Amino acid sequence: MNEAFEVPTVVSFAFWVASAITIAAAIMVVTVRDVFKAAVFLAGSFIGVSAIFFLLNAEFVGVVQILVYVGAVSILIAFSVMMISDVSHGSQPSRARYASVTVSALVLAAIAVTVYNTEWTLNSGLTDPDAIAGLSGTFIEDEIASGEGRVRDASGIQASDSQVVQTGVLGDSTGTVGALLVREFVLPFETVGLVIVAALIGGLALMRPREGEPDPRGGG
Amino acid sequence: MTLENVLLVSGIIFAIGLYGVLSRRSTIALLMSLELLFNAVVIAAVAFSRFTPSAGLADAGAVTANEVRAALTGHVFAVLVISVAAAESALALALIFALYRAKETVEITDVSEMKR
Amino acid sequence: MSETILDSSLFRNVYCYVAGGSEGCVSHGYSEGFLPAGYEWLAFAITAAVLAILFIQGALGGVLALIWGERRILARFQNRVGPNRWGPFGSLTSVADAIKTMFKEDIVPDQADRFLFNLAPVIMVVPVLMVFAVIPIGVGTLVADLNIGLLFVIAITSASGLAIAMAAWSSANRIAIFSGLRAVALLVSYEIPMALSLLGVLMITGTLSMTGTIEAQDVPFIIVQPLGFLVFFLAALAEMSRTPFDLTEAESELAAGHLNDYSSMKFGVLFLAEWAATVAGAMIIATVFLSGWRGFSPIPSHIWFVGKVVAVIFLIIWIRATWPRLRIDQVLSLAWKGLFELTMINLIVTAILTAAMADREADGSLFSAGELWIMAAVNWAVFFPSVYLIGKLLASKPYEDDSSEPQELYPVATEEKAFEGAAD
Amino acid sequence: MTLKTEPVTINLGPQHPSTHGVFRFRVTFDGEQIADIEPIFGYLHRGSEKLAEERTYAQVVTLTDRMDYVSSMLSNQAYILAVEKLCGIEPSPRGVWLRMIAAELQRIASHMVAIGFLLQDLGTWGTPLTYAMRERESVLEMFEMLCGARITNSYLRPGGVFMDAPVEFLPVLDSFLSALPHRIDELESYLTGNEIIFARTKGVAVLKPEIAINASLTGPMIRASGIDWDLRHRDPYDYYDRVSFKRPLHRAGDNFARYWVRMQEMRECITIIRQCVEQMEPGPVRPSHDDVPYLLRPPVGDAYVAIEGSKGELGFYLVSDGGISPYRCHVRAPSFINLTLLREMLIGTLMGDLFVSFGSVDLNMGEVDR
Repeated sequence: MNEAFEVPTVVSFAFWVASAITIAAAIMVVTVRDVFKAAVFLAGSFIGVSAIFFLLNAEFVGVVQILVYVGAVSILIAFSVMMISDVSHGSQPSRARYASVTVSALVLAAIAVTVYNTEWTLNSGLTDPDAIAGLSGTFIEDEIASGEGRVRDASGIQASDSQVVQTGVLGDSTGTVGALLVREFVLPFETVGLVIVAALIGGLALMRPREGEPDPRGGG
Repeated sequence: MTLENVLLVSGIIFAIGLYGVLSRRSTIALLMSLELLFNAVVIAAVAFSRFTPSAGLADAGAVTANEVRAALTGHVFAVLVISVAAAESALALALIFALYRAKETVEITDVSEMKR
Repeated sequence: MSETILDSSLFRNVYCYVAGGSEGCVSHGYSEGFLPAGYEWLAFAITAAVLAILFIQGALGGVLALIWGERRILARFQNRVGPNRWGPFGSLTSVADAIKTMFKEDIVPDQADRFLFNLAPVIMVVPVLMVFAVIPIGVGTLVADLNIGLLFVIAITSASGLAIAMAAWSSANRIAIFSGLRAVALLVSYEIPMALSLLGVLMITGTLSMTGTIEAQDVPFIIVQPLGFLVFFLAALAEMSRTPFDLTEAESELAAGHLNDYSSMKFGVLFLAEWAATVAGAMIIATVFLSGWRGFSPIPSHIWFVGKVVAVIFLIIWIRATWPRLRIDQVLSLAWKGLFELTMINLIVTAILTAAMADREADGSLFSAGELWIMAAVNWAVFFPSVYLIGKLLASKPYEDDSSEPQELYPVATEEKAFEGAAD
Repeated sequence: MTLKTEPVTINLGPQHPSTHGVFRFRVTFDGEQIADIEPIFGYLHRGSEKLAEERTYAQVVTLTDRMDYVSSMLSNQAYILAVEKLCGIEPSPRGVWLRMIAAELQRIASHMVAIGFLLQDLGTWGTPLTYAMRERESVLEMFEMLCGARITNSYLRPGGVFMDAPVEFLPVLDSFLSALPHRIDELESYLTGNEIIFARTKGVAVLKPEIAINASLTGPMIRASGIDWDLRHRDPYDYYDRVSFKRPLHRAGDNFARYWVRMQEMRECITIIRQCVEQMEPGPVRPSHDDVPYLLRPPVGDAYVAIEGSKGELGFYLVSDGGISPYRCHVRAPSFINLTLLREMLIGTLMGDLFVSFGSVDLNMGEVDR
């Protein structure tokens, strides 16, 4: 074990609180009959998940989670519930409830067994001080532009003018995630853009006025 | 907070989502359960980023910047999954509206046309 | 994590006053504190509590001042006197109103969903107050200098749509539900131009931190990014649901929209959240586009910041006093057909300029003041034609045929008496 | 929005900030779009027509004040003209000029209220309203000089007016009339060029001329649809055949046209009043009590007189059985008749247009319900 990756007690405690909130809200989402209430609990669950992201040093993902899920998805679901009054009367669980519980429990058991029986390679097993500094300390990089430069622990070195002391990628993930998205993962990134455009066009095509229906006034 | 614990939480949320997908009849509730599944997967991805080193780091030898950055691959995947999930939910809601327009219902059991 | 929070000097001041001794404080010249070693977490909690109370009180005071100021300024626009009875120039009127609101009866409608009905004001007010934590109101005076400050602000404010939807739905009132539907459509639409307009600023500063954004503004970004400012300002008006985008509580249509069924302090909290959102929005505009607390030296930075915020708020009130409200379809088409295109133009131009001049300056900033002025010149050259074109595109169509044009008939009434005694 | 969603029926009013009193819509919305609309009124019904049967002809004047309380002079005028026709009274010239001045001033005040509240409905938070109300206030102050009352004037009498204008009245009137064009310009520069007002009002709630005629719309409503119908011109009463004025017409028939027509008509009111002041000569303001007694007993018969009220053709139909009070008094209230097209105007428009169109009709619940 090395100290750099040790989780402080406060963070650990906060994680359990966030997890409890998330799980409780998630259970409410799948059990509560009022679909609008379910959407609100879904938002609560999303916020809990984003708190977990923050505790896992993934600030960017956490903020994106709030922005996309709380700010858009759960609001759109609430919007749909308001528009379709059919669902506002409540949604009955189907007769396959017990079978569903069984399947879910089995899946959970499988996950738990797999998780606890696997020998994970952990960050806390790292010994190279440069690698540890690159992840959670401060480091200096030789050739910034290429990305192939050697990473050195900055804690003991006096940085020269040309060198930039960077925070470890787990300490300040936002810039690195951005760089990864447009360098190594540019192809998936563009693909996702295409997917979103396709979804946009698909949504418009589904919602466009049909033949014979009155043309709505204005845009929107 | 260890990797196992985070993965367990992720698994629990996945199981809850799975239960929702299997048991709910309303398509909107179904969509919400699907989002829970997505979230479970994203938590796992980010947890792996936080707790496990990327391939190059565990080996001996010089550490390059790319190897260090590769530790955040999980974050990148999380962002991609969230983006796709947003597109998916928008499209799903459009489908639900189309369904409601055509059938006047959003209950999934009422729209099984193939059975008849 | 605690290191980044400690970096903001306000937090450090309070924390070190309480805790003393610890490593980060000694290096900054603090000696003993009240608490023995090992109780840093308690110091942390105390500091957080103190700052939270301080900032919430600050926000509350700002809101009360804003309400009074808005009423006075609106009155001035409308040839009226405005509140002038309670306190000097009526400045205590808002306090009196707040006290009156507190003592009113708390009514929950019979058909309301109590859980959501009670939860909605909380969901509404918490994100807005959280925004205040990341805004530097003077040199080093902020609670938390998050490295994702700007994104945090955009993300956290997006929750208000959910709160309005909750308030609307739980009231079991159809007029309120209209308000909720409008709020959702409006907020989701305007989040996109809002976030995209900040992207131009982001390209120039290279940081999401509020402090970094201010430090990069050798030239205020309202000059460097005119399109970005225009779009962000309009989108912020929409997010705060201020005129001309105040559709959620369009008084002449929906009475008070989602606020219809709220009374007493729940109404007060919802109301507070909306006005606090206005203050927060003005603060963000002042920070991102008006170079925040920067100014000339004899005047302290806090005064500069407050002055800029007041200027933005005055502009907002001016708009409220003079502009009519847009219709929902016009609001949405403005977002998608107008502001979205403008941000795209802004992004393309800024990206080209950034790429052309991207080299780190000696002082560590991405662009020198001279380069910012070049950017400003190009951006203003783009600003006028693009705003003109988009404006032409969105402008209301003139009447199609000439016959629709108005006319005035001249003949004297007696000369052309076509009908004889129609009344007999 | 073309989502085929469940229509929502909402009661807007009678307690609603922009129903101009106590009016009630039962609106069925499909999304934001109005699918069906049913106007429901009667919340301000006070039985004025029935009450008139219990009062003498002179007392009924006070009832007419309270019908259209934002243009009571015009209600007075219509009623008085009907009484004069019923009894065959020849009015005094100075009284007629004075009541024409009063009527045109009232028209300015009424149009100011209409425009102010139309823009209030557009969401301007009262600024144009306060500007418009300032002009109305000047008019009301002049009414106070004329008769001592501001709103419920009861200024007119059979054969003329209650009393002559005080000596201070004409200078005040003159300064008001010279200031008013600038005030109207000010209001217009603030409003007529405003893009948001264009966008909100142009092409909304269009009334075709044929429909407008079929529904017997009158006043600014029909002139905004391009029909040159002004009773002051078509069927001159009082001395309107001795004054010349323009009749602003707009052919679009939408909310903007109705706003524009009212705006221009106020300018014409100024020229009419100036001509009245020029042609007015000294003399009695009403016939002596020997000719027209307090207690009128008109001969058996009936009379209908319609004037161009601020909202349209305002007609009074009086039936006399030879007694001291009317046997029957019926009012053709323009607000009421103009409301009949609300359904045709509003179906298919959005919720935001509902109250703007409603405001552009310029109705007064006191007159609709009577």
